[in-house]
Amino acid sequence: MVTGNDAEQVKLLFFGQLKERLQCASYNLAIKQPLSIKQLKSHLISLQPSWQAALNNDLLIAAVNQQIAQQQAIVKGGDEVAFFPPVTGG
Amino acid sequence: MVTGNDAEQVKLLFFGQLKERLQCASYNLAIKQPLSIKQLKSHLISLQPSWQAALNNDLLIAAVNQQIAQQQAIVKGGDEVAFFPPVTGG
Amino acid sequence: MSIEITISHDDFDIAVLHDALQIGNVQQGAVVTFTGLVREFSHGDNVVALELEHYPQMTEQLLLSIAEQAQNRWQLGRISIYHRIGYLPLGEQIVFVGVSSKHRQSAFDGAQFIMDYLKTQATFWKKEHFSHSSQWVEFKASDVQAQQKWAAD
Amino acid sequence: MSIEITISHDDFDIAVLHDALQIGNVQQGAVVTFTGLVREFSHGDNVVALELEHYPQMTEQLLLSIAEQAQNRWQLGRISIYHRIGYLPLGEQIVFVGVSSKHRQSAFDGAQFIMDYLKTQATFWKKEHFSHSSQWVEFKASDVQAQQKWAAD
Repeated sequence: MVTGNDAEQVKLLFFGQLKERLQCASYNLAIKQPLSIKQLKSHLISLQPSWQAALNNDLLIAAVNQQIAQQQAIVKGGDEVAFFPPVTGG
Repeated sequence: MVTGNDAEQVKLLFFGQLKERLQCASYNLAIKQPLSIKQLKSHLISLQPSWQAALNNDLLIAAVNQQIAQQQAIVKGGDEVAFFPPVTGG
Repeated sequence: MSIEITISHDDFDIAVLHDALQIGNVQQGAVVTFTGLVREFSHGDNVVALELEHYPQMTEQLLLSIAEQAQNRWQLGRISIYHRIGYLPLGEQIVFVGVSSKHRQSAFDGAQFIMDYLKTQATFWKKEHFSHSSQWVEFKASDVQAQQKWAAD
Repeated sequence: MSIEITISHDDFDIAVLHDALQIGNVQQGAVVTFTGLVREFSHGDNVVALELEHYPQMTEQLLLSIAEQAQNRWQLGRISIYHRIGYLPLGEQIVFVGVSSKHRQSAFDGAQFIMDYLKTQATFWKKEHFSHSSQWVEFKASDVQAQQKWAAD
Protein backbone atom coordinates (compact mmCIF):
# COMPACT_ATOMS: atom_id res chain seq x y z
CA MET A 1 0.00 0.00 0.00
CA VAL A 2 1.33 3.42 -0.95
CA THR A 3 -1.25 5.01 1.31
CA GLY A 4 0.32 3.97 4.61
CA ASN A 5 -0.06 5.78 7.90
CA ASP A 6 2.43 8.44 6.97
CA ALA A 7 0.82 9.23 3.58
CA GLU A 8 -1.99 11.70 3.08
CA GLN A 9 -4.39 12.23 0.23
CA VAL A 10 -4.59 15.22 -2.10
CA LYS A 11 -7.61 15.43 -4.35
CA LEU A 12 -6.65 16.48 -7.87
CA LEU A 13 -9.18 17.88 -10.36
CA PHE A 14 -8.71 18.47 -14.09
CA PHE A 15 -10.89 20.58 -16.37
CA GLY A 16 -11.45 21.41 -20.01
CA GLN A 17 -9.11 20.04 -22.66
CA LEU A 18 -6.72 18.89 -19.92
CA LYS A 19 -9.38 16.60 -18.49
CA GLU A 20 -10.00 15.26 -21.98
CA ARG A 21 -6.31 14.71 -22.73
CA LEU A 22 -5.68 12.92 -19.43
CA GLN A 23 -9.03 11.13 -19.70
CA CYS A 24 -9.31 11.85 -16.01
CA ALA A 25 -11.49 14.33 -14.12
CA SER A 26 -10.46 13.52 -10.56
CA TYR A 27 -7.44 11.70 -9.09
CA ASN A 28 -6.46 10.89 -5.52
CA LEU A 29 -2.75 11.39 -4.99
CA ALA A 30 -0.94 10.20 -1.87
CA ILE A 31 1.84 12.47 -0.60
CA LYS A 32 4.18 11.80 2.36
CA GLN A 33 4.93 15.44 3.11
CA PRO A 34 3.79 18.87 1.96
CA LEU A 35 4.92 19.65 -1.58
CA SER A 36 4.97 22.68 -3.81
CA ILE A 37 2.68 22.64 -6.84
CA LYS A 38 5.79 22.12 -8.95
CA GLN A 39 6.93 19.12 -6.87
CA LEU A 40 3.42 17.71 -6.80
CA LYS A 41 3.30 17.84 -10.61
CA SER A 42 6.64 15.97 -10.85
CA HIS A 43 5.41 13.36 -8.39
CA LEU A 44 2.24 12.91 -10.42
CA ILE A 45 4.21 12.54 -13.65
CA SER A 46 6.44 9.90 -12.01
CA LEU A 47 3.27 7.90 -11.34
CA GLN A 48 1.60 8.69 -14.70
CA PRO A 49 4.43 9.19 -17.23
CA SER A 50 2.00 9.53 -20.15
CA TRP A 51 0.64 12.74 -18.58
CA GLN A 52 3.96 14.55 -18.86
CA ALA A 53 3.33 16.56 -22.01
CA ALA A 54 -0.15 17.66 -20.97
CA LEU A 55 0.95 18.69 -17.47
CA ASN A 56 4.15 20.46 -18.50
CA ASN A 57 2.22 23.20 -20.27
CA ASP A 58 3.15 26.69 -19.17
CA LEU A 59 -0.39 27.94 -19.82
CA LEU A 60 -1.87 25.58 -17.21
CA ILE A 61 -3.32 27.28 -14.16
CA ALA A 62 -3.38 25.71 -10.70
CA ALA A 63 -5.76 26.32 -7.83
CA VAL A 64 -5.36 25.09 -4.25
CA ASN A 65 -8.61 24.81 -2.34
CA GLN A 66 -10.30 26.87 -5.06
CA GLN A 67 -7.83 29.76 -4.91
CA ILE A 68 -5.51 30.42 -7.85
CA ALA A 69 -2.00 29.39 -6.77
CA GLN A 70 1.54 29.86 -8.05
CA GLN A 71 4.06 27.03 -8.69
CA GLN A 72 5.70 27.65 -5.29
CA ALA A 73 2.45 27.33 -3.33
CA ILE A 74 2.51 24.49 -0.79
CA VAL A 75 0.03 21.62 -0.93
CA LYS A 76 -0.64 19.44 2.09
CA GLY A 77 -2.78 16.40 2.83
CA GLY A 78 -6.51 17.08 2.54
CA ASP A 79 -6.07 19.89 0.03
CA GLU A 80 -7.98 20.05 -3.27
CA VAL A 81 -5.72 20.94 -6.17
CA ALA A 82 -7.10 21.76 -9.61
CA PHE A 83 -5.24 22.10 -12.90
CA PHE A 84 -6.87 23.74 -15.89
CA PRO A 85 -6.21 25.66 -19.11
CA PRO A 86 -7.05 29.37 -19.43
CA VAL A 87 -10.77 29.94 -18.95
CA THR A 88 -13.06 30.51 -21.94
CA GLY A 89 -16.56 31.15 -20.57
CA GLY A 90 -19.06 33.89 -21.32
CA MET B 1 -55.51 91.45 -43.46
CA VAL B 2 -51.80 90.90 -42.96
CA THR B 3 -52.02 87.74 -45.02
CA GLY B 4 -52.54 89.41 -48.38
CA ASN B 5 -51.72 87.91 -51.76
CA ASP B 6 -48.04 88.64 -51.42
CA ALA B 7 -47.69 87.15 -47.90
CA GLU B 8 -46.97 83.52 -47.18
CA GLN B 9 -47.39 81.44 -44.06
CA VAL B 10 -44.65 79.90 -41.95
CA LYS B 11 -45.70 77.40 -39.32
CA LEU B 12 -43.85 77.94 -36.05
CA LEU B 13 -43.61 75.27 -33.35
CA PHE B 14 -42.37 75.64 -29.79
CA PHE B 15 -41.40 72.85 -27.39
CA GLY B 16 -40.47 72.23 -23.78
CA GLN B 17 -40.11 75.15 -21.38
CA LEU B 18 -40.22 77.56 -24.34
CA LYS B 19 -43.72 76.38 -25.21
CA GLU B 20 -44.69 76.83 -21.58
CA ARG B 21 -43.17 80.31 -21.29
CA LEU B 22 -44.82 81.52 -24.51
CA GLN B 23 -48.02 79.63 -23.67
CA CYS B 24 -48.03 78.72 -27.32
CA ALA B 25 -47.30 75.43 -29.07
CA SER B 26 -47.93 76.46 -32.67
CA TYR B 27 -48.13 79.85 -34.39
CA ASN B 28 -48.80 80.83 -38.01
CA LEU B 29 -46.55 83.68 -39.08
CA ALA B 30 -47.02 85.59 -42.33
CA ILE B 31 -43.87 86.67 -44.15
CA LYS B 32 -43.62 88.73 -47.33
CA GLN B 33 -40.26 87.39 -48.43
CA PRO B 34 -37.76 84.74 -47.39
CA LEU B 35 -36.07 85.59 -44.10
CA SER B 36 -33.16 84.21 -42.12
CA ILE B 37 -33.98 82.54 -38.81
CA LYS B 38 -32.55 85.61 -37.11
CA GLN B 39 -34.78 87.97 -39.10
CA LEU B 40 -37.78 85.75 -38.58
CA LYS B 41 -37.22 85.88 -34.82
CA SER B 42 -37.06 89.70 -34.92
CA HIS B 43 -40.24 89.83 -36.99
CA LEU B 44 -41.96 87.52 -34.51
CA ILE B 45 -40.83 89.65 -31.56
CA SER B 46 -42.17 92.78 -33.28
CA LEU B 47 -45.57 91.10 -33.37
CA GLN B 48 -45.30 89.53 -29.88
CA PRO B 49 -43.09 91.86 -27.82
CA SER B 50 -43.66 89.88 -24.60
CA TRP B 51 -41.85 86.91 -26.21
CA GLN B 52 -38.59 88.82 -26.54
CA ALA B 53 -36.79 87.48 -23.47
CA ALA B 54 -37.77 83.87 -24.10
CA LEU B 55 -36.80 83.98 -27.78
CA ASN B 56 -33.51 85.85 -27.34
CA ASN B 57 -31.96 82.92 -25.51
CA ASP B 58 -28.65 81.79 -26.98
CA LEU B 59 -29.32 78.20 -25.96
CA LEU B 60 -32.44 77.98 -28.16
CA ILE B 61 -32.14 75.64 -31.11
CA ALA B 62 -33.97 76.14 -34.41
CA ALA B 63 -35.06 73.56 -36.94
CA VAL B 64 -36.36 74.26 -40.45
CA ASN B 65 -38.52 71.50 -41.88
CA GLN B 66 -37.28 69.21 -39.11
CA GLN B 67 -33.60 69.79 -39.81
CA ILE B 68 -31.44 71.62 -37.27
CA ALA B 69 -30.68 75.06 -38.74
CA GLN B 70 -28.27 77.91 -38.00
CA GLN B 71 -29.32 81.56 -37.50
CA GLN B 72 -28.39 82.34 -41.12
CA ALA B 73 -30.60 79.61 -42.60
CA ILE B 74 -33.32 80.95 -44.92
CA VAL B 75 -37.00 80.37 -44.22
CA LYS B 76 -39.62 80.70 -46.97
CA GLY B 77 -43.38 80.42 -47.18
CA GLY B 78 -44.67 76.92 -46.42
CA ASP B 79 -41.72 76.04 -44.18
CA GLU B 80 -42.13 74.60 -40.71
CA VAL B 81 -39.82 76.27 -38.19
CA ALA B 82 -39.37 74.95 -34.67
CA PHE B 83 -37.68 76.60 -31.69
CA PHE B 84 -36.72 74.60 -28.65
CA PRO B 85 -34.32 74.41 -25.69
CA PRO B 86 -31.56 71.79 -25.56
CA VAL B 87 -33.05 68.30 -25.56
CA THR B 88 -33.31 66.28 -22.35
CA GLY B 89 -34.76 62.88 -23.27
CA GLY B 90 -33.57 59.40 -22.40
CA MET C 1 -29.85 44.28 -40.32
CA SER C 2 -33.03 45.81 -38.99
CA ILE C 3 -33.78 48.97 -37.06
CA GLU C 4 -36.98 49.35 -35.04
CA ILE C 5 -37.93 52.77 -33.66
CA THR C 6 -40.99 53.32 -31.49
CA ILE C 7 -42.20 56.43 -29.69
CA SER C 8 -45.31 55.79 -27.66
CA HIS C 9 -47.35 56.63 -24.59
CA ASP C 10 -47.63 52.88 -23.96
CA ASP C 11 -45.25 50.94 -21.78
CA PHE C 12 -42.88 48.45 -23.40
CA ASP C 13 -42.30 44.78 -22.65
CA ILE C 14 -38.61 43.97 -22.23
CA ALA C 15 -39.19 40.31 -23.13
CA VAL C 16 -40.83 41.21 -26.45
CA LEU C 17 -38.13 43.75 -27.35
CA HIS C 18 -35.35 41.37 -26.33
CA ASP C 19 -36.86 38.47 -28.29
CA ALA C 20 -37.01 40.66 -31.38
CA LEU C 21 -33.26 41.27 -31.07
CA GLN C 22 -32.24 37.65 -30.69
CA ILE C 23 -34.79 35.18 -32.05
CA GLY C 24 -33.70 33.65 -35.33
CA ASN C 25 -30.57 35.77 -35.16
CA VAL C 26 -27.74 33.21 -35.12
CA GLN C 27 -25.22 35.58 -36.70
CA GLN C 28 -25.00 37.82 -33.64
CA GLY C 29 -23.79 36.36 -30.36
CA ALA C 30 -24.04 39.47 -28.22
CA VAL C 31 -27.04 41.53 -27.13
CA VAL C 32 -26.68 44.65 -24.98
CA THR C 33 -29.65 46.60 -23.69
CA PHE C 34 -30.13 49.82 -21.76
CA THR C 35 -33.35 50.58 -19.90
CA GLY C 36 -33.99 53.97 -18.32
CA LEU C 37 -36.47 54.26 -15.45
CA VAL C 38 -38.06 57.13 -13.54
CA ARG C 39 -35.98 57.29 -10.38
CA GLU C 40 -36.63 58.88 -7.06
CA PHE C 41 -34.04 61.58 -6.61
CA SER C 42 -33.08 64.68 -8.48
CA HIS C 43 -31.22 67.58 -6.92
CA GLY C 44 -32.22 66.44 -3.45
CA ASP C 45 -35.95 66.52 -4.11
CA ASN C 46 -38.33 63.57 -4.45
CA VAL C 47 -39.48 63.02 -8.00
CA VAL C 48 -43.02 61.65 -8.21
CA ALA C 49 -43.25 61.59 -12.01
CA LEU C 50 -41.68 62.69 -15.25
CA GLU C 51 -43.44 64.23 -18.19
CA LEU C 52 -41.93 63.67 -21.62
CA GLU C 53 -42.78 65.49 -24.80
CA HIS C 54 -41.19 65.33 -28.23
CA TYR C 55 -41.25 66.81 -31.73
CA PRO C 56 -43.21 64.24 -33.75
CA GLN C 57 -41.59 63.03 -36.98
CA MET C 58 -38.35 64.92 -36.33
CA THR C 59 -37.60 62.66 -33.34
CA GLU C 60 -38.19 59.47 -35.34
CA GLN C 61 -35.89 60.73 -38.11
CA LEU C 62 -33.17 61.66 -35.62
CA LEU C 63 -33.36 58.30 -33.85
CA LEU C 64 -33.20 56.47 -37.15
CA SER C 65 -30.15 58.49 -38.15
CA ILE C 66 -28.44 57.79 -34.81
CA ALA C 67 -29.19 54.06 -35.14
CA GLU C 68 -27.84 54.00 -38.71
CA GLN C 69 -24.61 55.69 -37.61
CA ALA C 70 -24.15 53.07 -34.89
CA GLN C 71 -24.99 50.23 -37.25
CA ASN C 72 -22.45 51.38 -39.82
CA ARG C 73 -19.72 52.15 -37.32
CA TRP C 74 -19.87 48.80 -35.46
CA GLN C 75 -21.52 46.50 -38.04
CA LEU C 76 -24.37 45.91 -35.65
CA GLY C 77 -27.07 43.39 -36.44
CA ARG C 78 -30.41 44.50 -35.05
CA ILE C 79 -31.19 47.73 -33.24
CA SER C 80 -34.30 48.57 -31.26
CA ILE C 81 -35.11 51.96 -29.73
CA TYR C 82 -38.31 52.53 -27.76
CA HIS C 83 -38.96 55.87 -26.07
CA ARG C 84 -42.04 56.71 -24.09
CA ILE C 85 -43.75 60.09 -23.90
CA GLY C 86 -46.42 61.51 -21.61
CA TYR C 87 -46.78 61.36 -17.84
CA LEU C 88 -44.61 58.64 -16.27
CA PRO C 89 -44.85 58.01 -12.52
CA LEU C 90 -41.94 56.85 -10.35
CA GLY C 91 -40.56 53.45 -11.33
CA GLU C 92 -41.97 53.54 -14.85
CA GLN C 93 -39.84 52.59 -17.84
CA ILE C 94 -38.82 55.56 -20.01
CA VAL C 95 -36.47 54.30 -22.68
CA PHE C 96 -35.10 51.06 -24.08
CA VAL C 97 -32.11 50.73 -26.39
CA GLY C 98 -31.03 47.28 -27.50
CA VAL C 99 -28.49 46.12 -30.07
CA SER C 100 -27.19 42.81 -31.31
CA SER C 101 -23.71 42.29 -32.63
CA LYS C 102 -21.17 39.59 -33.38
CA HIS C 103 -18.95 40.69 -30.50
CA ARG C 104 -19.59 42.03 -27.04
CA GLN C 105 -17.36 45.10 -27.31
CA SER C 106 -19.19 46.43 -30.36
CA ALA C 107 -22.55 45.66 -28.75
CA PHE C 108 -21.59 47.66 -25.64
CA ASP C 109 -20.13 50.51 -27.69
CA GLY C 110 -23.09 50.64 -30.07
CA ALA C 111 -25.69 50.74 -27.29
CA GLN C 112 -23.77 53.39 -25.39
CA PHE C 113 -23.26 55.51 -28.52
CA ILE C 114 -27.00 55.42 -29.22
CA MET C 115 -27.86 56.46 -25.66
CA ASP C 116 -25.25 59.27 -25.66
CA TYR C 117 -26.57 60.66 -28.95
CA LEU C 118 -30.22 60.17 -28.00
CA LYS C 119 -29.62 62.19 -24.84
CA THR C 120 -28.05 65.12 -26.69
CA GLN C 121 -29.69 65.10 -30.13
CA ALA C 122 -33.13 63.50 -30.08
CA THR C 123 -35.93 66.04 -29.70
CA PHE C 124 -37.37 65.02 -26.34
CA TRP C 125 -37.95 67.33 -23.38
CA LYS C 126 -38.45 66.18 -19.85
CA LYS C 127 -40.20 67.82 -16.93
CA GLU C 128 -39.81 66.60 -13.37
CA HIS C 129 -42.84 66.60 -11.09
CA PHE C 130 -42.25 66.82 -7.36
CA SER C 131 -44.91 66.67 -4.64
CA HIS C 132 -45.76 70.36 -4.83
CA SER C 133 -43.95 71.69 -7.87
CA SER C 134 -42.51 70.82 -11.24
CA GLN C 135 -39.60 71.95 -13.35
CA TRP C 136 -38.17 71.35 -16.80
CA VAL C 137 -34.93 69.41 -16.73
CA GLU C 138 -31.83 71.39 -17.74
CA PHE C 139 -29.45 69.78 -20.20
CA LYS C 140 -26.30 68.39 -18.61
CA ALA C 141 -22.78 69.29 -19.69
CA SER C 142 -21.80 65.71 -18.78
CA ASP C 143 -24.20 64.40 -21.44
CA VAL C 144 -22.62 66.64 -24.06
CA GLN C 145 -19.16 65.41 -23.03
CA ALA C 146 -20.34 61.79 -23.19
CA GLN C 147 -21.55 62.36 -26.75
CA GLN C 148 -18.41 64.22 -27.83
CA LYS C 149 -16.07 61.44 -26.74
CA TRP C 150 -17.33 59.33 -29.69
CA ALA C 151 -16.10 61.94 -32.18
CA ALA C 152 -12.58 61.86 -30.73
CA ASP C 153 -12.08 58.18 -31.59
CA MET D 1 -27.57 46.29 -2.94
CA SER D 2 -28.06 42.69 -3.96
CA ILE D 3 -26.03 40.25 -6.00
CA GLU D 4 -27.60 37.18 -7.58
CA ILE D 5 -25.36 34.49 -9.08
CA THR D 6 -26.74 31.42 -10.86
CA ILE D 7 -24.95 28.64 -12.71
CA SER D 8 -27.36 26.17 -14.23
CA HIS D 9 -28.11 23.76 -17.05
CA ASP D 10 -31.52 25.43 -17.36
CA ASP D 11 -32.27 28.30 -19.68
CA PHE D 12 -32.96 31.74 -18.20
CA ASP D 13 -35.89 34.06 -18.74
CA ILE D 14 -34.77 37.60 -19.59
CA ALA D 15 -38.04 39.08 -18.35
CA VAL D 16 -37.66 37.48 -14.92
CA LEU D 17 -34.02 38.52 -14.59
CA HIS D 18 -34.78 42.04 -15.79
CA ASP D 19 -37.73 42.43 -13.43
CA ALA D 20 -35.52 41.39 -10.52
CA LEU D 21 -33.15 44.23 -11.39
CA GLN D 22 -35.75 46.96 -11.64
CA ILE D 23 -38.96 46.19 -9.76
CA GLY D 24 -39.27 48.18 -6.54
CA ASN D 25 -35.90 49.71 -7.30
CA VAL D 26 -36.66 53.43 -7.52
CA GLN D 27 -33.15 54.48 -6.49
CA GLN D 28 -31.54 53.27 -9.72
CA GLY D 29 -32.63 54.80 -13.00
CA ALA D 30 -30.39 52.80 -15.34
CA VAL D 31 -30.31 49.09 -16.16
CA VAL D 32 -27.76 47.61 -18.57
CA THR D 33 -27.79 43.97 -19.59
CA PHE D 34 -25.56 41.75 -21.68
CA THR D 35 -26.79 38.48 -23.13
CA GLY D 36 -24.46 36.04 -24.86
CA LEU D 37 -25.86 33.55 -27.37
CA VAL D 38 -24.48 30.57 -29.27
CA ARG D 39 -23.72 32.01 -32.68
CA GLU D 40 -23.14 30.38 -35.99
CA PHE D 41 -19.59 31.13 -36.98
CA SER D 42 -16.21 30.48 -35.52
CA HIS D 43 -13.01 30.41 -37.54
CA GLY D 44 -14.95 29.88 -40.74
CA ASP D 45 -16.71 26.73 -39.61
CA ASN D 46 -20.39 26.30 -38.71
CA VAL D 47 -20.95 25.87 -35.00
CA VAL D 48 -23.88 23.59 -34.21
CA ALA D 49 -23.53 23.72 -30.43
CA LEU D 50 -21.35 24.74 -27.52
CA GLU D 51 -20.53 22.65 -24.50
CA LEU D 52 -19.76 24.48 -21.28
CA GLU D 53 -18.21 23.06 -18.15
CA HIS D 54 -17.06 24.77 -14.98
CA TYR D 55 -15.37 24.21 -11.62
CA PRO D 56 -18.26 24.03 -9.17
CA GLN D 57 -18.01 26.29 -6.11
CA MET D 58 -14.86 28.00 -7.35
CA THR D 59 -16.82 29.58 -10.22
CA GLU D 60 -19.55 30.91 -7.92
CA GLN D 61 -16.93 32.40 -5.59
CA LEU D 62 -15.11 34.06 -8.50
CA LEU D 63 -18.31 35.51 -9.96
CA LEU D 64 -19.32 36.86 -6.57
CA SER D 65 -15.93 38.47 -6.16
CA ILE D 66 -16.12 40.04 -9.64
CA ALA D 67 -19.63 41.36 -8.92
CA GLU D 68 -18.52 42.81 -5.58
CA GLN D 69 -15.59 44.60 -7.23
CA ALA D 70 -17.95 46.14 -9.78
CA GLN D 71 -20.47 47.09 -7.12
CA ASN D 72 -17.85 48.86 -5.02
CA ARG D 73 -16.16 50.59 -7.91
CA TRP D 74 -19.32 52.06 -9.46
CA GLN D 75 -21.77 52.04 -6.54
CA LEU D 76 -24.05 49.73 -8.46
CA GLY D 77 -27.46 48.82 -7.11
CA ARG D 78 -28.39 45.29 -8.11
CA ILE D 79 -26.29 42.80 -10.03
CA SER D 80 -27.42 39.57 -11.62
CA ILE D 81 -25.16 37.01 -13.29
CA TYR D 82 -26.57 33.84 -14.84
CA HIS D 83 -24.28 31.43 -16.68
CA ARG D 84 -25.41 28.21 -18.28
CA ILE D 85 -23.43 24.99 -18.50
CA GLY D 86 -23.90 21.80 -20.50
CA TYR D 87 -24.72 21.28 -24.16
CA LEU D 88 -26.15 24.42 -25.80
CA PRO D 89 -27.32 24.26 -29.42
CA LEU D 90 -27.12 27.17 -31.87
CA GLY D 91 -29.18 30.20 -30.83
CA GLU D 92 -29.34 29.22 -27.15
CA GLN D 93 -28.65 31.74 -24.44
CA ILE D 94 -25.31 31.24 -22.66
CA VAL D 95 -24.82 34.08 -20.24
CA PHE D 96 -26.70 37.05 -18.79
CA VAL D 97 -25.15 39.94 -16.89
CA GLY D 98 -27.39 42.75 -15.69
CA VAL D 99 -26.73 45.70 -13.40
CA SER D 100 -28.74 48.62 -12.10
CA SER D 101 -27.22 51.96 -11.23
CA LYS D 102 -28.14 55.59 -10.64
CA HIS D 103 -26.47 56.68 -13.87
CA ARG D 104 -26.12 55.17 -17.31
CA GLN D 105 -22.34 55.49 -17.58
CA SER D 106 -21.71 53.48 -14.42
CA ALA D 107 -24.29 50.89 -15.49
CA PHE D 108 -22.53 50.42 -18.86
CA ASP D 109 -19.08 50.35 -17.24
CA GLY D 110 -20.14 47.95 -14.50
CA ALA D 111 -21.76 45.48 -16.89
CA GLN D 112 -18.79 45.58 -19.25
CA PHE D 113 -16.29 45.16 -16.39
CA ILE D 114 -18.16 42.07 -15.17
CA MET D 115 -18.21 40.53 -18.65
CA ASP D 116 -14.51 41.28 -19.23
CA TYR D 117 -13.53 39.69 -15.89
CA LEU D 118 -15.94 36.78 -16.31
CA LYS D 119 -14.34 35.99 -19.67
CA THR D 120 -10.79 35.93 -18.28
CA GLN D 121 -11.18 34.81 -14.66
CA ALA D 122 -14.29 32.72 -14.11
CA THR D 123 -13.59 28.98 -14.31
CA PHE D 124 -15.65 28.03 -17.34
CA TRP D 125 -14.39 26.10 -20.37
CA LYS D 126 -16.11 26.02 -23.71
CA LYS D 127 -15.99 23.44 -26.45
CA GLU D 128 -17.33 24.13 -29.94
CA HIS D 129 -19.18 21.39 -31.76
CA PHE D 130 -19.20 21.49 -35.56
CA SER D 131 -21.05 19.11 -37.87
CA HIS D 132 -18.32 16.48 -37.85
CA SER D 133 -15.85 17.56 -35.20
CA SER D 134 -15.40 19.48 -32.00
CA GLN D 135 -12.69 21.52 -30.39
CA TRP D 136 -11.98 23.31 -27.15
CA VAL D 137 -12.00 27.08 -27.51
CA GLU D 138 -8.61 28.75 -27.09
CA PHE D 139 -8.43 31.81 -24.84
CA LYS D 140 -8.24 35.09 -26.73
CA ALA D 141 -5.54 37.71 -26.22
CA SER D 142 -8.21 40.34 -26.99
CA ASP D 143 -10.18 39.19 -23.94
CA VAL D 144 -7.12 39.57 -21.72
CA GLN D 145 -6.55 43.07 -23.13
CA ALA D 146 -10.21 43.95 -22.53
CA GLN D 147 -9.85 42.90 -18.90
CA GLN D 148 -6.54 44.68 -18.40
CA LYS D 149 -7.86 48.04 -19.58
CA TRP D 150 -9.87 48.29 -16.33
CA ALA D 151 -6.70 48.15 -14.25
CA ALA D 152 -5.19 51.08 -16.15
CA ASP D 153 -7.93 53.53 -15.11
